[in-house]
Amino acid sequence: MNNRVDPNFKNELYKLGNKESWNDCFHCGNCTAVCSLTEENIVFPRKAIRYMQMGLKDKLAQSAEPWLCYYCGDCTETCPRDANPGEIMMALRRWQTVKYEWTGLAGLFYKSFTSLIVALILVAIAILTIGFMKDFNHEAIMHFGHSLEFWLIICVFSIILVPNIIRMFYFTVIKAKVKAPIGSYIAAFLSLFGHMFTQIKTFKCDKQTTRWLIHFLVVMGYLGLLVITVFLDWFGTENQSIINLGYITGGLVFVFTFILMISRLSKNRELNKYSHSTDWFFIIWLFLMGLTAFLVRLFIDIDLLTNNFWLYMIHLMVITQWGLLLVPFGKWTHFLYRSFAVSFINLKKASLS
Amino acid sequence: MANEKPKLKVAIYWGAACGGCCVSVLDVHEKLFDVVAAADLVFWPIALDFKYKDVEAMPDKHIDVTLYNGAVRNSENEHIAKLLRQKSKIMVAYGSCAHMGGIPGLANFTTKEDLFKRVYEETESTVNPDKVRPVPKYKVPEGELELPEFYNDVRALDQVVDVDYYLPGCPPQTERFVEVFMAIVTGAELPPPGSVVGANEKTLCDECERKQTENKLIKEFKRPWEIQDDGETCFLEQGVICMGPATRGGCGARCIEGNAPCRGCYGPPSTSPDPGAKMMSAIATMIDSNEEDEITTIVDQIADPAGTFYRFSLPGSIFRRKLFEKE
Amino acid sequence: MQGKNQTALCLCPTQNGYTDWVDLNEIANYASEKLQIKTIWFSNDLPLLNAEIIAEKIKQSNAVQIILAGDKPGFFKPLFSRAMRVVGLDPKNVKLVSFSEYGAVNRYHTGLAKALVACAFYNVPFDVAAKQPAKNVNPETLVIGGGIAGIQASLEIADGNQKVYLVERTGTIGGHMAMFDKTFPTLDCAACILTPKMVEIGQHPNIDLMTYCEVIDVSGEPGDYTVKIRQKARRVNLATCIGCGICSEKCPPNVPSEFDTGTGLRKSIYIPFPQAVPNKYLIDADSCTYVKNGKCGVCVKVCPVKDCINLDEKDHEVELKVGNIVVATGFQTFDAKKIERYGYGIYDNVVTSLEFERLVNAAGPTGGNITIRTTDKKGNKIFKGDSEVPKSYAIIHCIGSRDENHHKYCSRVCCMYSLKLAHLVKEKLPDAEVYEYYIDMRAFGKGYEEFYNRINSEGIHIIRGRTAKVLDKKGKLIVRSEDIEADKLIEQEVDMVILAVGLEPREDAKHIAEILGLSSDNEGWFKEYNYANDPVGTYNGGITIAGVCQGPKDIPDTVAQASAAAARVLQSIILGNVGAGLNTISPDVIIEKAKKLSTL
Amino acid sequence: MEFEPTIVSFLCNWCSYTGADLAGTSRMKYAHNVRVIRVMCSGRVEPTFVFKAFREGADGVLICGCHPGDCHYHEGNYKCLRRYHLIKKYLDQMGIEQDRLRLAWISASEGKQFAELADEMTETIKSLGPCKVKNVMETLT
Amino acid sequence: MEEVRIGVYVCWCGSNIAKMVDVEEVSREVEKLPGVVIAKDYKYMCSDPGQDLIIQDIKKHNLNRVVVSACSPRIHELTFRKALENAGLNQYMFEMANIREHVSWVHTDRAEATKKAKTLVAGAINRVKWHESLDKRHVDIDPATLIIGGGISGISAALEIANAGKQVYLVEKADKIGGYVAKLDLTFPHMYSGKDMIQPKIDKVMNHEKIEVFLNSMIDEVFGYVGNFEATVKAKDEKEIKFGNVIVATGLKPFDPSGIDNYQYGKLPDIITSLELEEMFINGQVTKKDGTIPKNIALIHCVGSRNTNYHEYCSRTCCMSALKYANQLRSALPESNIFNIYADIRAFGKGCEEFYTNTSKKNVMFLMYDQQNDLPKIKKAGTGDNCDMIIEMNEKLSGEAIEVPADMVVLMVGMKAHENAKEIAHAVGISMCGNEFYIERHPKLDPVATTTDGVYIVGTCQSPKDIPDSVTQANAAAARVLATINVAHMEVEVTTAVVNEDVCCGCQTCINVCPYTAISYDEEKNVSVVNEILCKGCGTCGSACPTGAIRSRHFTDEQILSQIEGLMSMQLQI
Repeated sequence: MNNRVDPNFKNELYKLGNKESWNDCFHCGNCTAVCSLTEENIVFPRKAIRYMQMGLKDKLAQSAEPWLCYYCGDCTETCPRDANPGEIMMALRRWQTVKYEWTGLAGLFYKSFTSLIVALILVAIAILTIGFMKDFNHEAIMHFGHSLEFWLIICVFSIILVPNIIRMFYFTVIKAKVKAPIGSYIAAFLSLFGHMFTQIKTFKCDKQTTRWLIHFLVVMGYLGLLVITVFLDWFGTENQSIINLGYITGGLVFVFTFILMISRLSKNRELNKYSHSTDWFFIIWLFLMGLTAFLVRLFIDIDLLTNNFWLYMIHLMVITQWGLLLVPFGKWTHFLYRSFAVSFINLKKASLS
Repeated sequence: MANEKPKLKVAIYWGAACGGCCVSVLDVHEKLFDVVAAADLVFWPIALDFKYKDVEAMPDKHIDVTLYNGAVRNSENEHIAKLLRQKSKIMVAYGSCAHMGGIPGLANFTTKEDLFKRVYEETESTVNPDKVRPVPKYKVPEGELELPEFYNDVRALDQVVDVDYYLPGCPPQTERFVEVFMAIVTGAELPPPGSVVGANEKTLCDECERKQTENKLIKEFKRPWEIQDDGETCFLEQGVICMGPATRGGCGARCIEGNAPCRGCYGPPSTSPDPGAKMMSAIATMIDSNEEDEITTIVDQIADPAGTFYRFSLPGSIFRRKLFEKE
Repeated sequence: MQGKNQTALCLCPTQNGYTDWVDLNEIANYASEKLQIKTIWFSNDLPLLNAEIIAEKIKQSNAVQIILAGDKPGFFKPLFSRAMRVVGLDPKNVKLVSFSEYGAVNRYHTGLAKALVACAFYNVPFDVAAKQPAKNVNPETLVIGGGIAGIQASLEIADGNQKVYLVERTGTIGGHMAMFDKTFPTLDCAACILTPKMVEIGQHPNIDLMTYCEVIDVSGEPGDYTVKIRQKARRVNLATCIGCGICSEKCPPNVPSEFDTGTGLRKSIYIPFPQAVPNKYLIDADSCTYVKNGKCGVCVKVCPVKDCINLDEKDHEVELKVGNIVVATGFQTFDAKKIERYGYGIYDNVVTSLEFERLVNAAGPTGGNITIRTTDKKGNKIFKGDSEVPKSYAIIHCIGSRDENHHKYCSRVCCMYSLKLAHLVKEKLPDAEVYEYYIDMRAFGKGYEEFYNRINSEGIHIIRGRTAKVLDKKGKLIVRSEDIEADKLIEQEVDMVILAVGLEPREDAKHIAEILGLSSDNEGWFKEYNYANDPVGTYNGGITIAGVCQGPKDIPDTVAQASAAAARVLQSIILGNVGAGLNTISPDVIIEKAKKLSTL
Repeated sequence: MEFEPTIVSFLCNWCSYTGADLAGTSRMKYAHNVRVIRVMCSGRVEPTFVFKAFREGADGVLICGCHPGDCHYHEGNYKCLRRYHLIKKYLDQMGIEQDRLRLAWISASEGKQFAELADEMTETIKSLGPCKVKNVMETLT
Repeated sequence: MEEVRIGVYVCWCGSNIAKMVDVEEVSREVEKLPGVVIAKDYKYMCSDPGQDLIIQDIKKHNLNRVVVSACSPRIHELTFRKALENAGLNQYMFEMANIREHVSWVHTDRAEATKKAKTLVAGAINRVKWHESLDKRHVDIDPATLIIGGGISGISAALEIANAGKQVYLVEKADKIGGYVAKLDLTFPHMYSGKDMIQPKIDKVMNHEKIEVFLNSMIDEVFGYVGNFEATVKAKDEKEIKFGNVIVATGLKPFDPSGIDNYQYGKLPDIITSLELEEMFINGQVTKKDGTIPKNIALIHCVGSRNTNYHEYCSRTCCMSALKYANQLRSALPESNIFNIYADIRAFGKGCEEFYTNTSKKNVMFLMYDQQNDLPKIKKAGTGDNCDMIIEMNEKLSGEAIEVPADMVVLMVGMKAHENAKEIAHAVGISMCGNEFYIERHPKLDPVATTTDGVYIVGTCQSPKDIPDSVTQANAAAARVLATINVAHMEVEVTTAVVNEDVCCGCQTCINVCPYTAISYDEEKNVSVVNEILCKGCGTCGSACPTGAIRSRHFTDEQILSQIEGLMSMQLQI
């Protein structure tokens, strides 16, 4: 029975976010209207909250709208019932991440802090084991590390992320009965990358410029770092401009993630008030990644790495944990889903017009 | 008994009227003996051969009672009315026409000109290619012929001369006439001049046999033939306009007994300054609607308010006649 | 009958997170020591999700009766009733003692709370035990506030042949109601029904009307209060002013009219509105040129009555002795500027409902023409009858009400007056488009639902969805809302936005409460003696409350309450005495009395 | 000299008379042609009054009552409304322009509306010219 | 008729009138009119010297009628009437011509204004000739009060009055007093105990020395008028009682939902009304008919309310009751799923919105439906459904057609007028709205009085309302009663209608016209009779009377017609 209401559905969701205010919404529609990103036929957060409250799982799985939310906090600040729609949207995104993710690991990690810790430790042990097997040979391990990164990306992408995106497409477009003309698919596809890298939509949010800038710089730093380490072999290259670029991107990543961490701790703004454990993992690992990469290259440049090889081991551990656990099953996917959601929503709009 | 007193001198005149009033006098049947015993008829053109000059010859106030029936329509009516007034002690406006203008008074809805046009030119049976009309003076070889002047307006008697008593009805109930007459004859104390006699102070409903309730709410006005009359329910409660509540009783509810609503020939009670206005007000109040559109629809069902509420009384009403542009 | 040791007491801590709440431990001590209750639980120690376990506990305690005491313990009662049932006991023996029912809401009221528990324990109704000794009453009554509530209460008492002093802060009685155009749901004009009452007040031999006065101090005791009143300098002699208005014609300054909520201007010497009672002029010292700098005095020169205007008049104090006081101080509307998103104070044509009320009023500044706001030469933002007429309107409900960020409560009247305003717009401008945005349509009163249905059929767009913001787009206003039933977001372009502002306690309500010793609730509304049982009494003997100062309500409810307050006053006058008031009676006295009356 | 009509008006005590008073207290200016007769309720106004006014030389008659639903006596104004329509029909039959009689709802706050109504009615009657009832009646033969 | 001697006084009102009206000319001209003995103008007629002038003239010139031409009679008619009284003249021998509000303040042409002023004064002079002395009349008020209905409203009103030491007769149809409130376990929004609230009041009423309670009793008909009513209480023994005021508090009747097909009430076992649920709470167990505990409980709001097929009005209390039940259910059955199926939540009372907010925090699912056009449908569940019933509905906040599982459905039935409402209305002579609730005298300013003086309506017989609102109304009516009792007599309108029995023909047209049922038909005399105590003097009957038998005192035909004549005669003279 897919249209049967289910009051217990919320219980499932409680683990994905702050549950205090989940029943409070009385559906005035303020959140939808105050949000600068809503459009005539693209309404959220209220609608998604409604599905959540009523336990209409299918409907929730079919809506890509939660991904359009950048959690600026306007809705929560102005909510007349303190129902915290922003946070509910965040939780719903987590739920959707779990829903799209086919292995079930995402769900496990989101709901169980312990399992994530265990997995992280297991990965760390695996890296240590490999290091041990390679006699902690610094050249061999760095070489191994480099190709591990490469294959990790390929595998995670093809085995986890691509199927998940396809699942997302299945839920939000096919099951939601979005029937868009072919031309709009192309347009949607083209718009995808722009959104992915710039998150240009954030600009429509009021008073969000700084936040966008930080976010943009982190994304740019992260992607830059990815390209530079994996494809341009930052740790191996002698090309000074690549090296410099690496420093910049690495620096961007850890400096700005640090700033983000501080603001999350201070909870000075609505969007910072509630942090799920996975938020912290994401941001800490990003920070560690940037910082360790930066330090590794620095140590290479000042010839300290050989004596401080543990640094690279840590970096490799962080990077593997990141690539193997946090990217496919954690908040990183938001980056992907969000971009695709914009395209899928465009399809929806095209089908409605 | 009556013989012991000098007989009353009585005059009866017929103005603009149908003659019914005179007939009503004749209708006294065997009471005629009492009447004749008590009175000398000194002037009664319909029944006895008196000339105007006979009247003119009488000294002033020679006649005890004049019963003037009919409205004042032309110069002759007016002249005789004034003449009789001069010669009479008591002037009685006898019947609806003298009282309020009566049926002839309905001519006040039109003008002399239109009447003449219709009568002398337009009626289906008229052949008058030269459009000849009556004129007051017409020269013939034998001399000048004189016709009374036909007035533009019909007037009630009291609009021409002072009237002492009104004896309403179209025609007045004979019994009422006899009562009044005998009262005068017996020298009973007369009501103050200007009174209506031979009719009740209360209106017709008081003597009406039909059942009266407070249920006078009208959603639709009906003509008498449009209802299934049970003979018992008040006409107004059946949506038929009945002038009963605003018309003096005394007629014996003749029309009602004939299952026809009252038309108002006995005229309004003394408390009514205008013969139709009170009834109009009452009837409108009975309309069972507060919605303007519905009210107008219901009002429109009264085809001819003026004719309905002033059937016998137009000249005696506040407005007396219809206004025309050229006036 | 339950013996003493067969009673279990369950104490329920506050659920509202009051920090300074009644001291439950003290009550627990009291119960165990003085009442010798053996079984005392704290509700938060109990498994409140399981009736069976509670039943087990009841069984263990041997109790046959349970007293649930604390902050609204009724919320737990069904559970305990069920548990009693499980044990096989009569669920009717679960007794409730709600501290807040009689205003025990903080630490200082612990004694009162004890008394409440004791009364329940001794099975004596609290009202019986707490019956205060009667005091002789002065038959004269003070009514504070000249709005409809004060008017009604005054007339009611005065018609009972008793003397009333009606004290009004402004220059005229009438209050908010006088400002309204029509009243829902019958749409009769407020002035038509109110002004006769006002005139009646002005002419009533038993009413001493004191306008432009403020109560500054109340002392004494129930039945015998001494009230100090500041008679603000009116500067016009009430007795001799003939209300001709020549002074006003010649008065130079123009200032925003309070009566017109600033939508129009008035002079410094003015009459609040043409039908004011008393229909006499007064001088507003704040704007009077003479009062400010000693120059002018034109009004004195043109006044046809000798010595009528005295520009140097000073405030003075008057003292009254009264037996009863009716408080009917009313409300103020929510300041829409507090919610910037709606653009009030930023965009000219965002108006409050009260301003709009004046705007549609035939006696208002525009003569009933709805127009846009303009700026006059002196920079006053006012409405003029010949300005442009807006063609489309948005009416936004719940401004400041039902909002955790502002007022949590529902203001009770806004839905209905908004519908009324929509109707008035449509009546004046049949071609106008009117959009109404609401959360829940609260058309609850007599004839209200019918009114709602009627308005709904008049071609007004009634949209479920709270407007979140009003934006400016080239002079037009954009109202952004979700249309929940149509499942879409709408950005409606309109010419004028009407904010249905809620009601809130007057700024000085707290001050008045202090003067009179009244309790207020969290929001600042005056606390009634008992929510359901006695909505007009207070904890102070001889002081009753009426109208919106007790909580938002519409006109009929206000009038009913005002009459109810008058009933209390008349009752005490007829009896010749008045109860002393709960706050003057010691909890120990109540407990003693309960003990004495107890059948245990 | 321009024709200055005389308009007799019947105002109910509770709404319309108060409204007319408000026009005064608000110093609104309007045509001087309206002469007011106060009745307690428009429901008191009956055809006789209207006819009498015309008969005595009024050029127009104005009746004002509370707005529908507002009547101080519940429904008096509806009774007036019913009569009004019948009177109008009768006037028409009697050759008197229907526009010479007018029924309007004026509430106690509608001083302005009353002033406007007075002006409007005066204009209407001016355009109709003098009412001839009185003259005609006095010269009947 | 005595000789008419009129004094006319034209006020300057400072310059208010004098500026635009030549007051001296006015007084000069009108002095010439027949009947006028003296005409004067004065600066301020309303001032004490002005009034003295009138009083002196009345004595000196033996005036028997006075016309003051000044401001609006709405302002100073009473002032001058008092002056006449002081001079020993009946106060109704006075007429005012309003030459300020209707002349000087609204016109700009002084000549025309003066002319108009003269006509108005002439009208007043002509009118006042027909004025007659009217004497203020009083009726005595019997201090006892009859209260019909012993629910919370009746009880509250009874106590309020009896506590002032005045006799009350309380007539209750049932065998005990307390009404519906006595059947409530808890009250919203504070969850206070209903029983604790009303029981002390019941005890007080039953033992009050000033209250005589008649149980199992009815009132057949109330005779008389304000201050002087009498009736027979029908019980086992009949008893005649006399009283001055009546408070009707007949209360409500719950809506019977069996007529709504969609809801299957009476057809499926665990569909109950709110009152049945209330009883379960009082008995401490909420169970299905089979004795088991329901897992899914749905509360459907607006049953029989806000729907033109049943009752268009809102029953005002059901939303809050439903929220209360949600709280009670949450407490009694912590594991249950609770669904509130509603249309609009109407939590308008003090503390009610907060109650709604708190309730929604208790894991209660709120589902919105269209109460007018699209009622939920209850059907029996299938075997695999894991519940007893399925409610099919279109949920408005999500736009989805959904199914709601239910093991128990509670129908929040609305309020109807009491079944005896009609009889009682007849008995005491009050009227009802279309839906059998009683009509108040004025919906805003007089919500407890009726058009029948001395008869008040309180509580849910007037319209649905909650406990505090009912209690408030009850107390309000008590105020009115106490005030009249305290004064002991009541002034009644003197400008009433009166029937001339010599003319009245008994057509009864007037009877329906009167909004105050002041006119009755005397069958014996065949005339209508005006009860002058009930009459408010609107004059509508006078205008409806086809015979002219009804005179509206102080607004008689003669007075008004003469005023018209006066207005117009002066007009032509000028």
